Amino acid sequence: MYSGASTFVEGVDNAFVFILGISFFFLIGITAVIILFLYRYNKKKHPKATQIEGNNTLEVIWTIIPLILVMGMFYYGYVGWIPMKRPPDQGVEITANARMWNFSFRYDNGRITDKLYVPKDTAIILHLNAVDVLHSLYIPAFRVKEDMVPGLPDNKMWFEATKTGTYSLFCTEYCGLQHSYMYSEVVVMEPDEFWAWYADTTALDVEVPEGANLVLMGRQIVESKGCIACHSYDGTIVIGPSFKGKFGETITVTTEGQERQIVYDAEYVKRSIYDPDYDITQGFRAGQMFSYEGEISEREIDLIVEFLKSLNE
Amino acid sequence: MIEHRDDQGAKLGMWLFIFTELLLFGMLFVVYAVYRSMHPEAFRIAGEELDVTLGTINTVILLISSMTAAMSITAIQKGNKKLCLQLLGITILIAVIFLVNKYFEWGAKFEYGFYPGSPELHELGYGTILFFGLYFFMTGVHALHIIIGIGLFIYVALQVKKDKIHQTDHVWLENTGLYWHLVDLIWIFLFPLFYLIH
Amino acid sequence: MESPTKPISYLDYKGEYKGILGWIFSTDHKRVGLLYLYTMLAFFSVGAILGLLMKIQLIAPGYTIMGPQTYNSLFTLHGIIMIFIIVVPGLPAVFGNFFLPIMIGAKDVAFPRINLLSWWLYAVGILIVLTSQFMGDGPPDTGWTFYAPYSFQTATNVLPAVFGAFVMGFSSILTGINFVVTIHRMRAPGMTWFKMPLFPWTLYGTAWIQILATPVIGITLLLIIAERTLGIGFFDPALGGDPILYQHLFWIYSHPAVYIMILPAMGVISEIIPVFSKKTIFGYKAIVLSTMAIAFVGYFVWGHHMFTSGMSGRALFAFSFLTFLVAIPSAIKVFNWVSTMHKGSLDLQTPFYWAVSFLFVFMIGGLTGLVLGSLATNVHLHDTHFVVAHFHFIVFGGTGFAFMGAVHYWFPKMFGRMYDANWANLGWGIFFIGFLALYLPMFYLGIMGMPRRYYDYLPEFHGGNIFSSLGAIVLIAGLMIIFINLVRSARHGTKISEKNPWGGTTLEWQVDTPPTLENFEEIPTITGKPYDYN
Amino acid sequence: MSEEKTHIVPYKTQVIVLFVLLILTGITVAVTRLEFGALNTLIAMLVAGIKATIVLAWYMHLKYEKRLLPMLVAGVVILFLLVLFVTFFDYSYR
Ligand code: HEA
Ligand code: HEA
Ligand code: HEC
Ligand code: CUA
Ligand SMILES: [Cu+2]
Repeated sequence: MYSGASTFVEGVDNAFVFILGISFFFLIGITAVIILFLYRYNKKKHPKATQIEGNNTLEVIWTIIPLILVMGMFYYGYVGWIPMKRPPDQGVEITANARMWNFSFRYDNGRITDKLYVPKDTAIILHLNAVDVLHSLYIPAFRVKEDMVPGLPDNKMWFEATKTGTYSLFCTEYCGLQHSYMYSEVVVMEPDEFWAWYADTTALDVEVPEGANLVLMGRQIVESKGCIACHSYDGTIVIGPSFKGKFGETITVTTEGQERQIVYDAEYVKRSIYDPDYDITQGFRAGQMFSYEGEISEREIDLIVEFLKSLNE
Repeated sequence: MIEHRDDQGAKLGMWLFIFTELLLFGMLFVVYAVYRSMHPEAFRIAGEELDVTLGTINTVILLISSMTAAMSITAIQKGNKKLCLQLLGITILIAVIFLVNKYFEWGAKFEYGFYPGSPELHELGYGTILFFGLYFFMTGVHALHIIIGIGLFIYVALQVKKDKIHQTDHVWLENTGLYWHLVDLIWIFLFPLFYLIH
Repeated sequence: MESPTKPISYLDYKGEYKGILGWIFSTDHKRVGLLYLYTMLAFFSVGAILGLLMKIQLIAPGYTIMGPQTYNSLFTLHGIIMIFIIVVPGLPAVFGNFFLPIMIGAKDVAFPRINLLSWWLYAVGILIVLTSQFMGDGPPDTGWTFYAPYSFQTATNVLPAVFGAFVMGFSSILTGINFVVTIHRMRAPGMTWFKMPLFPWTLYGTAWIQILATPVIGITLLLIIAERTLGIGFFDPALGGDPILYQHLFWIYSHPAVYIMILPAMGVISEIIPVFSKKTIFGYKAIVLSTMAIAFVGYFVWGHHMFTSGMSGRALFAFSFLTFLVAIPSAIKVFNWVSTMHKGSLDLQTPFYWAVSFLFVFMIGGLTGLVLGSLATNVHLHDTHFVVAHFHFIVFGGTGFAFMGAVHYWFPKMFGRMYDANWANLGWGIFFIGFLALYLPMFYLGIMGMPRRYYDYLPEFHGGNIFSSLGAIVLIAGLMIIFINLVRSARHGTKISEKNPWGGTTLEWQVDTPPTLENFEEIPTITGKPYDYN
Repeated sequence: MSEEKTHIVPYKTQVIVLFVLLILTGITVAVTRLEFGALNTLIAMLVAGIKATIVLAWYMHLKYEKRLLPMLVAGVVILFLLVLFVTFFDYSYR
C-alpha cells in the first residue's frame, strides 16, 4: 500500500485504511465479546439465563453509529474516486485497443505498440476501445481499472504515473479462452526519455532492411499481434484454423452463403486479415476473428505471408 | 393430499403470479425505454411503419374480450351456465381473431424484409434494428400469453360444462379471468409505445 | 379425517405409490423438502469437487492438471451449480418446505401440488443444465454471469445452460408464491404477524424477493436465448445494442438474489441462538424490521457490481451510497444476536458452533463487502480474487454455515435419529480451519492485483495460492467427516422419540418426532410470543 | 375457509367500463395526430395508465377486494417505477 506509483494511490489507499480500520475494530471487538460470552455465560457457569426482551435505546444507538461510520466510508471512497472521473484537458492521449487476446496502444503520431509506454508526471488519457467482447484494462500499481466496451462512445480513463519503472497491466473482464494471458506492461519513463522514444518514427511501419530474414520478421509480427492465440503452427486447432501447410492449397470456404473453392494465396490472407468474415473457412464460425484493418499494415501482411509460406515444409 | 379449499388464497396466489408477469414485461419496457431514449428519431420513423388501424382494431377487440371475460364471471356467480359458456366462447373467438390479425401484421413486415437479422433492417441503422427487435420480441411474448390464455379458457369452459366450475366454486374461472386482464393490461401499454410514437 | 389409531410418521406413510415413487410424487411438504435436500447434497458434492479441481489447477502457475478451456468451463459450471442449484433454492426449499408449515401451525403449504411441481421444474432445470456439458460444442465457458457479448459469441453450449437456469427460475417463483400465500392465509389461530417465529419471517422476505426479482432474470435469459438464436441485437454492439444494459438486467436480479441466499440463513441463526442460549431473542422487532429493510433496499443496489463497467458517474455515486445503507440492517442483526447471548445460559452443541462461526465469517464477508462498496477501493478490487474471497466468505461462509447449522439443528426432528456429536464437532473444527486457510489468502491476492477467472497467474502470486489450495484440502477432510457422519446417522443413528431434544420453544418442537403426516392432530391456538423462556 | 362473500359486478357496470375504455383508446389515437412534442408520449402513457387503473379496479375486481391487494399492486408498480428511475441514473448522465 501507498506505493506512490500514481497520483490516485493516496486517495484510494486512504479509503482502504479507513474502512479496514473500522472493520478490524468491529471484527475484533465483536469476536472478543462473543468469546467472552461463550466463557462467562457457559451453561456450567451460568445455569439460569436472565430474560431480556430488548432495549430500544440500544437499537437506536447501534443503528445511528454504524450509519455515521458507513457514511464516513462512503465519503472516503467518494473522495478517492472523484479525481479518476475528471480527466484534465491537457495530457498525452493514447488509444488503447483490446481484442481477443491482446492489447495494442496507438499514439497520436501513428505509432502502435503492444506495451504501454508513458512519461512520468504527465496526465495520460487513454481512449478505450474493444473490437469483439468486453475487456478491462487494469493497472494494479496505479489503482485504475475500466472496462473496454465495444461500441461505447467516449469511453476513457486517465492516470498520472509518479515513479518510473515497469508495472503489470491485466485484462480483468473475462473474455474467453486466453483471458488469463491477456497481459501487458506499462513502462513509465522520464519525460525526455519518453519524448525521444516517441519521436522515433522509424518504428512507424516495418522497415525491411536489406537481407533481413523475412520469415523471422513475419513470425515476430504474428506473435506480437496475438494471432497465435487462435492459430497454431503445428496443425492443432485452437479457435481458428492452423497455419500449418495451408499456403498455396485449395480450401473450401463459404462466401456470402455460397460454398466455393479458393486458393490460399497472398490475396486470400490479406482479405482474411482485413475482412475475416467475408470468407468463412469450412468448419469454423464467423464472428470470431475481427478485422485488423488499421492495425496491421500491408507491408506487414507481406511479411506474414512469407512466414506462412515457410510453414509448408 | 389434505383437501383444503381456500379461494382467497388461490386468488392471492394468482395475483402474485401476475406480479411476476408484470415485472417480466416491466423489464422489457425498461429495455424499450433505454433504447428509445438513445434513438428517439429512429424509433419515431420506425413506429410509422406499423399499421395503426390494425393496432387499433386489436386494441378494441381485446378490450371487448376483457369485458366478456369479466361478464362470464358475473354469469357464473348468478348461476347462468349457458350465458357463461357463450361469453367464454366469444372471448376465445376474439382471442383467435387477435392472433390472426397479428399473423397478417407480422407477415406484412416479413414481406417488406423487416425481420430480425434481415439485410434491409441493417441498412436502416441501429435504432431501427432495435425497434423491430423489440417489436417482434415483445409482441411475440405477448402473443404467447394470448395462446396460453386461449388454452386456459378452453379448459375452463370444459370444466363449466361438466359443472366442475359452478356458482359456488369458480376460482378457476376468476383466476383465468385475472390472467386474461393481465394480457389486456400489457397490450394497453404496448399499443401506444409501438404504434403511436410521435 | 383423523384416524383413531396413533398417526404414523411421514417417513413411514404409505400412499398411492411405493418406494421412490412415493417420494417423487408425494405432495407432502416434508417429503418435498427432503427431495430438495438430497438433490442439493448430490450437486453440492459435484460443485465442491469442481472447486477443488480449480484449486489444484491454481496451486502452481501454468498447466497443472487442465487446460484453459477446461478451467473456464469449470468455474462456469461451479458458479451455476453453486448459485442456481444450491444457495438460491437452498434453505427455503429444504428447511422452508419442511418447517415453515409446522412453525406457523399449518398442515401443509397452500398449494401442495404446485410445491411438488416446483421440485420437478428444479430437477428438469438441472438436467437441462447438465446436457450442456455433454453436447457437441463443449461445456459453456461464460462464467455464471453470462455477460454479453461474449455469451453469444462463444461457440460453446450456452443455450442449455441458460435455459436450464430459466426453468429453475420458475421453480423459485412458484416456491415464493407458495410461501407468501401460506404465511398470509394459514397461520394458526392467534399467531399474529408479530408472534411469528423469525425463520418464517425471513422466508417471507425471501419469498417476496423471489417473486419480484426472479422474473427479471427470466426475461434476461430469454433475451440471451433470442440473441443467440435470432441475432436480434438487444445487447450486440455491432447491431446497436448496449452490453451494459445486459449487466443492469442481470444484476437487477442477481443482487437481490444474494439476499435470497442470506436472509433465510439469518433466520436459521435467529432460531439457533436463542434456543442454545435458553433465552428469548433480543430485539425481535428490530430483527423483523431489518429483514424487510434488507429485502427492500437490496433491490436498488445492483449497480455496485458495475462500478467499472462504463456507467455514468452519477449512477456510481447513487449505487455506492445505497450499498452502504443496505449494510446497516445486517449490522443491526449481528448486534442483536450477540446481545441475545448476553446473560444467557449457553449450551455448546454442534448447531451452536455453526451459529457462532457463522457470525465470525459473516462479519468478515460483510465487512469486506463494505470495502467493495466503496467507489475508490472497488475500482482497484473489482474482478480480482478479493471479490472471490468476499463472496465465498459470505455465500459459503454465511449461507453454507447456516445450512450446516440448520442440518444439525433440525436433524433429530427430521429423521427421528441423533447424529454422533463428537464426529460432528470434529468435522466442524477441521472445516472451519480449512475454510479460513482457503479463503483468507484470496483477500491478499486480490489486494495485490490478481484478477479472477484467471487460469494462469504471474509467479508473484504463487505463495498465496499454495496456501489457499492446501486449505481446500483441509476443508475437504472436514466436509467428508461431516457428510459421512450425517449420512450414517440418518440410517443408523440412535433413535429418539423425544419431541424437544434442544428445549426449543417454536411449534416444530411441540409435534411428534419425526412429524406425522399431518403435523398436527389439532391445529394449536397460539397465545404467547415465540422464544418465550419464562 | 371460503367464508368471504364475493361481490357480483353487474353487467351494466361492465358495459359502461368498456365504453370508457374505448373512448380513452379513441383519445390516445386522436392525440397522436396532434403535435405536442415530448408531451405526446407523456399523454399516451397517462391515458394508458388511466386505462390500466380502470381495468385493474373493475375488471380485475380490485375495487371490491380488501385493502391488502390494492396495496400490493401499488407497491409493485412503485417498485417497477423506482427500478426504471434508478436505471436512468445511468442512461441520462452518460
Ligand atoms: C449471500 C450473498 C451475499 C451477501 C449477503 C452479500 C452482502 C454484501 N455484498 Fe456481496 N457479493 C456476493 C454475495 C453476497 N454479498 C456475490 C456472489 C458477489 C460476486 C458476484 C460475481 O461477480 O460473481 C458479490 C459481490 C459484491 C460486490 C461487487 C464486487 C465487484 O465485483 O466489484 C460488492 C460491491 O459493493 C458487494 C458488496 C456487498 C455488501 C456491502 C454487502 C452487505 O450486505 C454486507 C452487510 C454485512 C455487514 C456489514 C457485516 C455485519 C456487521 C457488522 C460486523 C457490524 C459493523 C458494521 C458496520 C460498522 C457497518 N458484494
Ligand atoms: C455456494 C456457493 C459456493 C461454494 C460453496 C463454493 C465452494 C468452493 N469454491 Fe467457489 N465460486 C462460487 C460459489 C461457491 N463456491 C461462485 C458463484 C463463483 C464464481 C464463478 C464465476 O466466476 O462465474 C466461484 C468461483 C470460484 C473460484 C474462482 C475461479 C476464478 O475466478 O478463477 C474458485 C477458485 O479457487 C473457487 C473455489 C472454490 C472451492 C475450492 C470451494 C470449496 O470450498 C468447496 C469445498 C468442498 C470440497 C473441497 C469438496 C468436499 C466434498 C466432497 C469430496 C464430497 C463428498 C460427498 C459425500 C460423501 C456425499 N470458486
Ligand atoms: C479470436 C481468435 C482469432 C485471432 C486473434 C486471429 N484469428 Fe485468424 N481466424 C480465426 C477464425 C475463427 C478463423 C476462421 C473463420 C474465418 O475464416 O473467418 C480465422 C481465419 C484466418 C485466416 C484464414 C485461414 C484459413 O485457413 O482459411 C487467416 C489467414 C487468418 N485468420 C490470419 C490471422 C492473423 C494474421 C491474425 C493475427 C494478426 C489472426 N488471424 C488472429 C480466429 C482468429
Ligand atoms: Cu480480455 Cu479478459
Ligand atoms: Cu451485490
